[in-house]
Amino acid sequence: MGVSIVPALKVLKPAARIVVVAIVGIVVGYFANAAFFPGTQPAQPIAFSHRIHAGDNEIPCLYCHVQARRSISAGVPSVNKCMGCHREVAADRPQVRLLANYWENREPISWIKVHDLPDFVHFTHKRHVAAGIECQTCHGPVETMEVVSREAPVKMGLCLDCHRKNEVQHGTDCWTCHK
Amino acid sequence: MQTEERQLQFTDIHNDVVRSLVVTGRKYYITLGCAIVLMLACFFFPWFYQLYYGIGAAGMNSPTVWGTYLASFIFWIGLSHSGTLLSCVLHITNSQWRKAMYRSAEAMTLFSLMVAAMMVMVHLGRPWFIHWAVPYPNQMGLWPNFRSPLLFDVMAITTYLTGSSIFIYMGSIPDFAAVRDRTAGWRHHMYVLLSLGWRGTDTEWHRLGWAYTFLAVLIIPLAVSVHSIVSWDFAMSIVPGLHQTIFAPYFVVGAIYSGTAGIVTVMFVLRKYMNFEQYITKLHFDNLGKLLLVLSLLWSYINILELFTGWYSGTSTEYEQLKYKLFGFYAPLYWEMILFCGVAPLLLISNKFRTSFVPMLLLSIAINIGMYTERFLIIATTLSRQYLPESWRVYVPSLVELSIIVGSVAMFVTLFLLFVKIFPSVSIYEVKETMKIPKRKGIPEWQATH
Amino acid sequence: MSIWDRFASGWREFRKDGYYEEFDYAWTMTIDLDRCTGCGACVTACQAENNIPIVGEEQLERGREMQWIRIERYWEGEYPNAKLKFIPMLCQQCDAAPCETVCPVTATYHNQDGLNVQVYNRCIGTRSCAVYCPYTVRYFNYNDHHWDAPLEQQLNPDVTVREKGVMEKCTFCVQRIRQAKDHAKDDGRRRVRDGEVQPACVQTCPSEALVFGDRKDASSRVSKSMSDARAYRVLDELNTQPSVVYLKKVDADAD
Amino acid sequence: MANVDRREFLKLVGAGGVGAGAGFMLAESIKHPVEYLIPYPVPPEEFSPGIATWYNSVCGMCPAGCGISVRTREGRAKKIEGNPLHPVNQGRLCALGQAGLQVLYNPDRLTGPMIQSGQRGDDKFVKITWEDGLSRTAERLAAARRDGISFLSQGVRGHLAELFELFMGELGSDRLLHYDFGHPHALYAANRKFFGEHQLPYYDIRNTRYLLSFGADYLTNWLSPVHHALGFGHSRQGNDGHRGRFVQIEPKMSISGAAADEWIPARPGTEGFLALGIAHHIVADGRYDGDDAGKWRASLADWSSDRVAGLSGVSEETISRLAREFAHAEPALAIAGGAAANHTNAVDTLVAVNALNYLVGNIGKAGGVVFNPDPVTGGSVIDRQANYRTMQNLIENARDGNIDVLIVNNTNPAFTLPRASGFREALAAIPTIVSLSSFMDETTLMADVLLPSHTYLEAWGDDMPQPGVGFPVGAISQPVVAPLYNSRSTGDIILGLAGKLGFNEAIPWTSMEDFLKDGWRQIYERGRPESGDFDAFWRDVLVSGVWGENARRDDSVVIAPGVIEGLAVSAPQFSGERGDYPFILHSYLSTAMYDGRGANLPWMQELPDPMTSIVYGTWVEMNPVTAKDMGFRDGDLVTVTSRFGSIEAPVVTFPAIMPDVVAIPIGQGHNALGRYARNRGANPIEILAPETDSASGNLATSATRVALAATGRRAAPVKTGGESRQLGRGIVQSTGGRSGSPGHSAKLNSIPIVVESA
Repeated sequence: MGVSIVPALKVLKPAARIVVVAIVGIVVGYFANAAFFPGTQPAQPIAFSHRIHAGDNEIPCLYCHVQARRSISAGVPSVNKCMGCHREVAADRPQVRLLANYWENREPISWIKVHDLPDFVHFTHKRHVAAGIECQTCHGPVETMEVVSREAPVKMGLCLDCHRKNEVQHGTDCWTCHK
Repeated sequence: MQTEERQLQFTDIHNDVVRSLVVTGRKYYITLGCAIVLMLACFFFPWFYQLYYGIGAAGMNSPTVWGTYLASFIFWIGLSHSGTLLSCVLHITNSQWRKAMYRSAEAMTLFSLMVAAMMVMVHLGRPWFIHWAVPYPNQMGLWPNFRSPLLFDVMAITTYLTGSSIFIYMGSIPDFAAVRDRTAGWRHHMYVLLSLGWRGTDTEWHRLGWAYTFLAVLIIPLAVSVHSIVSWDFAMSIVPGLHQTIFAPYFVVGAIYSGTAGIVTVMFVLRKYMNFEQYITKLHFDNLGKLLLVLSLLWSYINILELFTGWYSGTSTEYEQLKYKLFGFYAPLYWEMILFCGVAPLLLISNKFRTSFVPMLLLSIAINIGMYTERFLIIATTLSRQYLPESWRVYVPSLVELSIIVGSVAMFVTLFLLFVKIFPSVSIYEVKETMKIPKRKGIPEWQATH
Repeated sequence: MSIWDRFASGWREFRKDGYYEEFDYAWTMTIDLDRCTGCGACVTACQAENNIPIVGEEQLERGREMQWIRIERYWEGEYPNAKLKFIPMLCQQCDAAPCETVCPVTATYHNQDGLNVQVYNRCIGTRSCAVYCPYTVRYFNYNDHHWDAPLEQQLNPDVTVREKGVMEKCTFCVQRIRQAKDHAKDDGRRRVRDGEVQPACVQTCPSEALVFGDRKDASSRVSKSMSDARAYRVLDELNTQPSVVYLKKVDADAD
Repeated sequence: MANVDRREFLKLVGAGGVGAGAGFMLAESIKHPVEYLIPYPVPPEEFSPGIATWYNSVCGMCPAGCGISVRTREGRAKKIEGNPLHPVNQGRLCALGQAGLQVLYNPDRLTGPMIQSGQRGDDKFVKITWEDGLSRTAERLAAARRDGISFLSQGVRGHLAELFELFMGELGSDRLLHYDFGHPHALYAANRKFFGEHQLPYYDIRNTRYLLSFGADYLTNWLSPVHHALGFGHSRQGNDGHRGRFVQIEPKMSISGAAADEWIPARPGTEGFLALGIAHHIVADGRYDGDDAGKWRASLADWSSDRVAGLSGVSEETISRLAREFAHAEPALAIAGGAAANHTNAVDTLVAVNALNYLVGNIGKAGGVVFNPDPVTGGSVIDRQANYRTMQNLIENARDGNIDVLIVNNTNPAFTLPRASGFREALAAIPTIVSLSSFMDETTLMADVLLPSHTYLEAWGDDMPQPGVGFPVGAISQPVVAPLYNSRSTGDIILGLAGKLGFNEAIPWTSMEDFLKDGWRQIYERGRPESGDFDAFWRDVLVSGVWGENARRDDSVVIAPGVIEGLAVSAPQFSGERGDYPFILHSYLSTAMYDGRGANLPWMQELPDPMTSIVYGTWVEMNPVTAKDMGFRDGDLVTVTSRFGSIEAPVVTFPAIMPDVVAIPIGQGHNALGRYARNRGANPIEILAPETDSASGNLATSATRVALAATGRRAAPVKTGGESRQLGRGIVQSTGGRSGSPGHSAKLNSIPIVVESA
């Protein structure tokens, strides 16, 4: 009649093993999903390349996203605006033809949002542009991206750190950003 | 009962207790099954429905935004005060009669605390964010509100839960060892683990005794503080009828009161269905009866005091609240409470009553019903009579709420049934201490003494 | 700055004396009961501005109305000398708010504008703030509300739609205040002008019973009307120090 | 890990697999849903996402004609506020006006033209195209007899009214009627009779010091409630020094009654006597010193206060006190409306009230009665307003088969006419009914062709508020959002029909907008020989949303000859014997739903009735004592029976109503009009007796007697309020003194105020 707990532990070993393996499995599965199907880089209706526009041709962000200067939302350029250049420029490229189709049918393009904030967040581009914050601070190096993907984790932590770093007036008051 | 005349032997204790753990009849399984089914059907199903639909599934309204969930919460917290607190006090005062019943009493503490915690989850509007009430570093740079009595609650209860679980576990280590040595198979392994390799050397006994007493002393103030803090959830508001300095003692007394009644109930059950007639005796019921009597008098005193404050304040708010409580919509419940918790316990004056089992059982149950009513009234009668008369509205619990009350009881029973099969529900070694040393041939006096 | 320091400093900040004097603004509303006709325009205006759900008859029957500003009515006397007096009741934005102390997760607190903040996405629904509020002006989302299409097209994009299990209440139309500050910044002004921002109820009140403004600015309309001899605050004896000031009704028969 | 046998291994693999799967699903389940970002192909000018655009327009919820400015975001209307520039509401708006958004976005709107596919009334319709719908209607119109065409519209003003005139003129039919339940016919008649005035005067509540209101609920529904509320507020606390005093005389306390300093219950229908009694006093005391004082004294001789007291149940001293106060206060103003203007002697009553105004000499004075100039356009609408008699006439014609086509525009007589009028039956006799309504209301339910019109937030139009505010005012209503559905503006529909019928030379316009512009060009060029820049003017009017002209009337008081001699008030007639029908039914326009048009707006359904805090439903208000005597408790369901029918509603004891009067709000009791309105409450209009006021042909809605009987059932109305007594808690505090003079510091405990330096 041993009183040592070691043999008892031995008995539990297989069960313990299974549990451990299962937990490891869960972790692996979770991160596998996050890694291979992040959903931060959706396929857009038109394979629009920011690298070509903002990168190679150095078109300023605010040229197309003109709203960002004066509105809470940066907005995406209207089909009309795109056609403004693309009537001449690169009119023969397949993707641009696709655009032209949209234009001829007066059909809106349903882009998929890459950077999307929860509905209870009040974020105004205007103020941040006015404060001279680079678009890249939150959107990442878009001008280098063929397909836009969410680089920075657009979460409360990001906002707070920046607000604290720059000592924004009442930058940490809930009602500054939450509505 | 001639069984009590019979001279108990140490081995009897071992055998009885181990039997209670190992030998399991069909009755037990049936009860356990019923309890589990009831728990699932009456607690978890309605709760999940409520999670899906929203708190609207309950009967609460504006301004009565709290309801039976919180009442149940207080009730279970209250019930938890029976065990550990009582057993600590008695341990320190070194009263012998405690020893047969304290284990199950402490178990009650544990389980009622767990059920209480569940009631909090049920009460919350968005329980999936409960972790925000816990202080931990996070990217939101946010902390819980340390001014909030509710937060005190969270802390007090967790501490109490930890304390009392350690207490009960430590107390039963020698018994685990004892059972370990009398079982085989998986049970043996289990008890090997649980007994942490207890050998029963003098050092071990000494350390156990010391630590045990130490914890006992530690837990008493804790227990008192827990229910004081629960009372602050209410007393710290400025709601007429809740904003009272008497509330902390009121709640503590009420808690011990309902707890003690709870013990009586449980002991009756153990005695009857686990055949512990020899260990749980008239003596215990007698003593607990006396305790109950004292507590009920205290309770009545505080109640009268509460009414007095209301009347004496002379303000319309307090006065209306008082009127409402005594003669308003909930008046029948109020008088039921007075009958069960204030009047009926006076029977305990008679020795005969205290020492007769069934009446004690009925009384204890009555008391706990009364105490639940009290907790319900504390919420219902005050919140529905807030400051602005235009917002007055009566609150009636919904079916979901009622079934969750039933379900919570089922949950408690389930836990307890599992407990009696894992823990020696009567402390083997302490019962032995109460017994006089058996004289046996061949064993010299000095050897038999401890 | 370690987390602990941050927490401690926040705590010190809160404990400091003269906490209230350091507000940027002290938004205040006065309600002239002698002007108020109880018509209920403010109620609907508030519903329209703040996405207040359509509760439905069944829920109203269970006593779960949602009106951040409501009209309370009090009768005096009996026929033929019966009198009916109205009083609009909304969150009093107390400077010493009982609701703020009790929330375990700081979902409600006092911010630098003297506003009693309610952060919907932080709320876990203990409902204790509603219990502690002596004015019963906090409303709980007992279930998810929905708008029959296309009614949802009216919803105000500047205000969240609250989900089930969340407490909500009058915000003094913080979205309008936010916008006014935004404009002020655009014009390079440090402060919002008096009358530049008005909550929906104040804006619409047909008898101009409601006045809104910053009481730190002594020249503002609200400061003037606060200094009227008729000024009083509901349940003042509780010393919650509301930011909503009422002006007594003038009634010849009153003492 | 050495000793892993095969079974063990499989177990492990299984565990791992299951775990991984679970983890994957977990991550999947907490992913953010995909959202889209869809730009315009061609963005409209002045549109930018995230920035609100405001449009000025005109409120179409009630006949007051307030100016509104609508906030739109991303092309959707978000909020309606009053237009600060509009002289009528000056930036303010009532609850009903706020709820206009729910008219626009109502889930029960008609989405396109339809035709009746089943029996009338059983709500079976099939969609058709506009082309089809218009030509069908045009055919019917062409085929119809000239005078067999009847056009029944809600009260519209401005150019739309002109268009109707033109259209009907071309059709050659004179059966153009504007019908509103609440239209103050008696008031018009009385003013015509007393002053010979065609338009209503402007009652200057703002500047008056003493308002004597005979039953006029001027704060809720009488004429222009928002404007009156503004005036009320100003008169109360707006000007330092003095505070206006308000007296309300009515059988059941209305909102205005609650707001008044003094509420005096007078027997229903005897308000006129009271007015004369007061007038008698004034003249007798020699307060009036006009040269025709003798005539007055003579004609008022037999209205001594003791007699009037006997008739009206108001004590003699009260009458004399009122007379004194009224005569002393300068200026004082007397108005009458509501129940007082809906008895069989309404015109007499209102004339008597006018006499009061005349006697204290407040005509044309600030704080008195100010005459309005004719509106710049559509002034003749008044003559088109259908009173009960004209409706009766229409109904008889319909019964006799003289009506071939009936066009109904957004008015709902099937709901707002008593059952006894036989309107619904008459509809059956009309071969073709065309409805232009935007909703499936009771009348539209009977229509054969549905040509749904825009809501007022989608359509072009204009409005000349009546009564005006003393000078000509016009406001243009422009579309604030793109049309939601396949509906058209009323004007366009009419123009479309005109086109189909080939009225091109008389009605050349193709769109309401053009018609409107031309109309306003005329207004612009009036008295302007050289043609200026009309487009600039047009833009200005659109931006400001309102146009005004400083053309006030002179103050010369002309009272029509013979009124003084003819001054008398006949006794009110009631339908039903006191014995069988002990109560007088006082049905009033509800705060939220007006005449029932608000019943399909959830906000209005959930707006607690200010007096009782009841939402959703109808109720019967009774004096507590009477209720007790009859053994009724709050919430007992009772049948209210008149000679012409009965309805069911729960009893609500109401402290401020006369013992022999029961009051029921109008607005509920629809059997159509969408999910929010249908089968809810009861409609008191149904059981009204077809009594009319002979002088104005107005339906005497207060002339019905009813009996109450318990049903034994209970149906407690849903209330948002609890106990409505203060219990001495000082929640609503009052002061006896006059308005506190500024500068006084209030008794507030320490509100922290830090005064900014400069």
